Amino acid sequence: MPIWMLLAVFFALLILTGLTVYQSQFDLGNAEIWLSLTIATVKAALVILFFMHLLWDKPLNAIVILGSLIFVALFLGFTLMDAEGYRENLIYKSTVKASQPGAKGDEIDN
Amino acid sequence: MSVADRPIVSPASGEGAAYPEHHFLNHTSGFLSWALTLDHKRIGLMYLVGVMSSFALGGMFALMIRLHLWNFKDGWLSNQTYNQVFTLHGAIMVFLFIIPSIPAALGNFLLPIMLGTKDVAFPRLNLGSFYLWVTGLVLFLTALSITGLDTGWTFYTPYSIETQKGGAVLAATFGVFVLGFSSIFTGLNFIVTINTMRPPGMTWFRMPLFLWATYATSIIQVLATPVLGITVLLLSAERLLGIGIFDPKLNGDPVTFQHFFWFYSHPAVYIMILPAMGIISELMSVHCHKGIFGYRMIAYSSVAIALFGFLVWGHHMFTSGMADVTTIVFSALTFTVSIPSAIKVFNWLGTMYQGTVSLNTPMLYALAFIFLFTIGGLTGLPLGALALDMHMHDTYFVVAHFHYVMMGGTLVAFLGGLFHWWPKMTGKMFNDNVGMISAAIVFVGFNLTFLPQFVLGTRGMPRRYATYLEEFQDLHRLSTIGSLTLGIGLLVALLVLLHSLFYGRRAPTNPWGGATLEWVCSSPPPHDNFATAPTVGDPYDFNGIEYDAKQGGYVKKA
Amino acid sequence: MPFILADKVAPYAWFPEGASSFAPQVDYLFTGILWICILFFVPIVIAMVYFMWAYRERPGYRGSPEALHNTPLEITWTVIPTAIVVWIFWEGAVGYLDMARIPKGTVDVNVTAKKWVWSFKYENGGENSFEKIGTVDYPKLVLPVDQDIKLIMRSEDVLHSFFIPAFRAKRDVVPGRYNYMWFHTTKTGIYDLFCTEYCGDNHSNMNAKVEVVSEEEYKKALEKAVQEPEDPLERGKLLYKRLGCSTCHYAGDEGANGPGPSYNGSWGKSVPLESGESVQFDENYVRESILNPPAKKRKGYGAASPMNSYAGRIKDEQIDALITFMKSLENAPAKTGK
Amino acid sequence: MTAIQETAHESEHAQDHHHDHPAWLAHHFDDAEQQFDAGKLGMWLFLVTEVLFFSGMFCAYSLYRNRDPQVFEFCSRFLNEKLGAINTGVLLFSSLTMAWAVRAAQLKQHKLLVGMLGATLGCAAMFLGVKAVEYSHKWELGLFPGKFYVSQIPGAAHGEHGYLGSLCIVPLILTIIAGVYYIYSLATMSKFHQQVAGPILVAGACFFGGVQLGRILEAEETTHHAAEHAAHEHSPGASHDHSQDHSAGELLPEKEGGEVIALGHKSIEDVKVMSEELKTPDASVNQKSMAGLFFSIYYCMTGVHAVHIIGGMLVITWLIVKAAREEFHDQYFGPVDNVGLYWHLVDFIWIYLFPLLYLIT
Repeated sequence: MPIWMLLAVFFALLILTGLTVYQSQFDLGNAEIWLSLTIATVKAALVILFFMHLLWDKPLNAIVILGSLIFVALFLGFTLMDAEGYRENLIYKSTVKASQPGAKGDEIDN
Repeated sequence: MSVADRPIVSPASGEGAAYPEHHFLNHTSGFLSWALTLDHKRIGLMYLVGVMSSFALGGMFALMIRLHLWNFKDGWLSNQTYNQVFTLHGAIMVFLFIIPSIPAALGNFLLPIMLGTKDVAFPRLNLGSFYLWVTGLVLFLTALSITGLDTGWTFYTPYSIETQKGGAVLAATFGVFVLGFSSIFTGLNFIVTINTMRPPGMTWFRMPLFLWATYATSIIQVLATPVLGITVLLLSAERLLGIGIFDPKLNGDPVTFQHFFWFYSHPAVYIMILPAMGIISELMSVHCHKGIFGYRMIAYSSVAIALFGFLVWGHHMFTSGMADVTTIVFSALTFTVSIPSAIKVFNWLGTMYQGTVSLNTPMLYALAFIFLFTIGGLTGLPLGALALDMHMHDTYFVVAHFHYVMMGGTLVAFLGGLFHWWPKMTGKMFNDNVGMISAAIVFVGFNLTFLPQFVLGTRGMPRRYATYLEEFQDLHRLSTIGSLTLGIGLLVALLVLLHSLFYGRRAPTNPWGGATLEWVCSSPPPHDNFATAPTVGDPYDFNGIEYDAKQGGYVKKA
Repeated sequence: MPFILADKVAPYAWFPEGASSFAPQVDYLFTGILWICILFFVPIVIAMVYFMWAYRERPGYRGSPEALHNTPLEITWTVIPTAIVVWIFWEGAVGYLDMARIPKGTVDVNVTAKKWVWSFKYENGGENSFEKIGTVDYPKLVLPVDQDIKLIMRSEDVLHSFFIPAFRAKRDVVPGRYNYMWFHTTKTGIYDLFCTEYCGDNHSNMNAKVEVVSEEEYKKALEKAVQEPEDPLERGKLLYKRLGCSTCHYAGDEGANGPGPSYNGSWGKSVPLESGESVQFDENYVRESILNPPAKKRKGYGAASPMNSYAGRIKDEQIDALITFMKSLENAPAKTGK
Repeated sequence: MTAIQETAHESEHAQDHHHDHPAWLAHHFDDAEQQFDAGKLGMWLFLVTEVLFFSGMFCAYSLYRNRDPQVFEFCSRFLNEKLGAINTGVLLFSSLTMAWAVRAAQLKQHKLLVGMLGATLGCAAMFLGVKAVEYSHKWELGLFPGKFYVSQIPGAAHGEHGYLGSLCIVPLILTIIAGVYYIYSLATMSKFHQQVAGPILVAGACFFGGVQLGRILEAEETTHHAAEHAAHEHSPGASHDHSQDHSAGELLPEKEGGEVIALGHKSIEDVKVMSEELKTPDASVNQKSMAGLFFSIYYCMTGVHAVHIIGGMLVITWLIVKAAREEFHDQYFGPVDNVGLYWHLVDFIWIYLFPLLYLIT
């Protein structure tokens, strides 16, 4: 890999880091996490494709690493989906809301 | 006619197959030549000794459990001891025996030979994983001896955070961590070997089905086991630093632990059963002397099982209060795994059809496998059906179900494979008649042990109970009698094998008539397996493989 | 077969007698799946044994070495099982949704699980009583017949699981959250209740009985439940069981073979501590041990399962009642339970 | 890039001395290409296990962030984003030097190779130095994981506990040893030893450079924070929280510093109900079960990452030794390549950790 390319990738990474720090100063609400994750993903892609030479590597290796991300997504996806579903039942939430049916009769003797 | 009945021609007399004067067993000698060996065959044999010893230990605990449950109360162990015993039984059997049994012991020995290479891709890593396994064993024994682990093999939080057996939990979780990496490196090694080292002619669809199964297993090992690693690491941190991620007292969530744990441990079930299915595919075709029925379907179904296996972990948690949507999705996905398993059973039967069935020890074990695994698989159906699982979850029905799959499946296949490749590994023939008796005793004992447990389970007997209601006592006693029978059967099998080491006759190159590459190199194989890359043909082409009385085994006739 | 499928207690086969509206549904599904399994299993075994015999290796017989392949057959044995499992999934999911969707207008019961006792609190604030069956004192949950019952479940320590086989109903009790379950009672009688999630030393003793009674009897039971005994000693005895002390500490001639020290013959005496010191077994010591158990551990109990603090879960007068009970055991024989 | 190369660990494994094989080709491989492909695929598979290993912690992170976003917002204020950004830059630079090292190995630029590896090692050390400042600063504020979290008003109490000093002991000893080794190499005039000792000594210096850099930036941040917190302390939530802690804990044992040990859910719930009513997120999250949980996740993620950095430093040191022996050439640079892959993965993970932990607003 020619030196200019190494340096170009490095400076692109630095600029993106600056960008992500800069954007974090604005309150963008929910969009913020997605924006910073997108920037991180672009950076990660640069590292993988150029520094790790995946662009020139055998396709099998690319399949291997990208395949693993699918399994990570499965793992996170199902677990989060479930956590979202039972959130209402968590005791500290339901105590706060007090609208939770049934929770009322369960006060502890005090 | 079994092999033992055939006329024996001693190769020593100068006739018959060339018994190799020089092979991997006597290639070098001395303790260090084994302890530092990079030869996959020796590493496989060391694993074999290791996993069999662990199995003996785990089996001892199993008998302790069964004997304790002879009476419905006042068994000979205290509740506390009983809890430790069943925990260690589970943990040792799962982490030290079943997971490494077929891939690490038989797989290590066979994979390079079946593939036609000299060794696995990373021989040193291979030795490294063996020593990681040994470290894991030592840590487990430490957990056993310091206080006795009592969390159940699943380490469910918050019990594992609260229990007084803190040292034991730490030792055991660290042991699991280390064993996990042992398993990862084995899988990694196998994937690389199969991907990059196939000799000319060995295309994907000329690989023996055992290799397909091992490959599928390795994928799971590499993808799922790291999650177990981080899970037990977080659990150790929970104990040491009180990080609270799984601790409800600190607002952590114990169900999260279950998600983490089962993301590994369900696919781990397929780490256990897939290689067993691979062995059965080999055994069925070789001992029926007939090409395997539906080769591609079996190969694809192995990979399908491995991948679907990642989607179903939630079925261990149906009653834990998961969200309804998640529960239903997991139930639906669970059933997808049953189809490829069913396909395999049908294919094995198809292989027998119009073949030439040799009834010998490995074949009897293979047939026992089909019987037991079918029961194990079918009893998974009521457990996958949500409404029924509400009743059956955490009862003896589940206990019986997974013993049918793991023990009736994996262990029986492991024994079948062990008998099948024993002549290749040691160069000695065992007494086939006594071997068949052992298979019969194991079969009867196994069913006697676990069939009653299905009934116990549907009637509501919860698992992990040290004492129980009197009404369950008869069935429990039946099960205990069965377990003793099973123990005797296994002991007979062990004695047959040990006997052969000292008194067995020398094994021919191809005692069963197999067509895969391991039956081309001598028994035992030479140090480098193949001096030059072997000619690779169809692994299930039995044309012209004929019994040759002179050699005492099969030879390929043109 | 009769030996396996019949029972000393009730003449049932696979399942205990059903007593909730879920039972017929679950039993029907199980029977259906059982027949499907038999329909698969029996032909498989027959084929296996037949092939084993018909194609056995024998002089003069030589089977074909060629691999067979039959695509229509393979498709058939893929499609048929698929259709069948879709049906099983559907039935199971429908049944599950029925169990998960809690109807309106239920009779609510608060269930608290702790090592190793179940406690139940009725809608009127009354708590469960105990009933001795054989040698064991079971917590008893009284429920009205022909009603939708909703359970609001909470755990104070580790995972437990609430299981009534006769109702075909089970749900884990998870610390840190409420789990809910419901069922519709259909039959009066006394049923077993088990904890099915491993929870430590006395997991297998964490049982209870559920008594389903008529509406009138249920009302009576509710009235009785709110009346706690006036007499401090009686009250102390009840609390000893209700708060779960009996699962670890032997007292009088009751209690489990638990990990804690016995109350018998201790009151007023000086007892040795794990730290090497000793302490007077008096009001202060008892109070401290209830609110902050690890502070002064008795000698020989350092490695026992830890007792959780009752701080915030127990009233002062309840502590007093327990103290009265312990005082009454001043001269009880100093033995431990089995 | 796709030239035929060999991996190092197999090359030494020619135990049978087949004379038809070159020394660097393991006897069980047919040819160099096969050996290279095997090594590379093995490395990628190892990276897959690393990705899944970290995925567990990312899962915990998303779970709890999703559940209590206010906790994450509150707590990330105590992470110094300047330090995080500096560390990101340092790691990115080390990735650059690592990639350059691979190039140097292929081109037989031995001196450049040693230099690049040394630069990578130095960056890694500097990263750890900054990290040491970050950790010790948090410990001094009582920002420990989980149950050790001390819920004072963070920023208010500044005890000097000497955490930083303790963290520096091991690096200091290692640097001194490296210094002695360097003097020895000068004395013996061994070029090889000088090439090995030099980078290690520089790395040691970089660690302390990182510490110094971290301290300067942290000091700036602290003055800023202290001002911010002076304002917070006047808010009703903060003071109320403290008193409530005590009343709820009447019967509870107290730990040093008046911190209540939460024994059941009750005390946790109480505090939560109270704080929710007061609508002051600071008060409700500033406790073991909330902020403590965040710091658990923070320490787990960055700690495991730091362990990977240390592991990487060990293998880079090993590479420097080999490079100083001039072992690598255009036919043989597999080890540099594979260690490079590992190092970039460590960088890769930090690329996600930085915005997820430091940049939450």
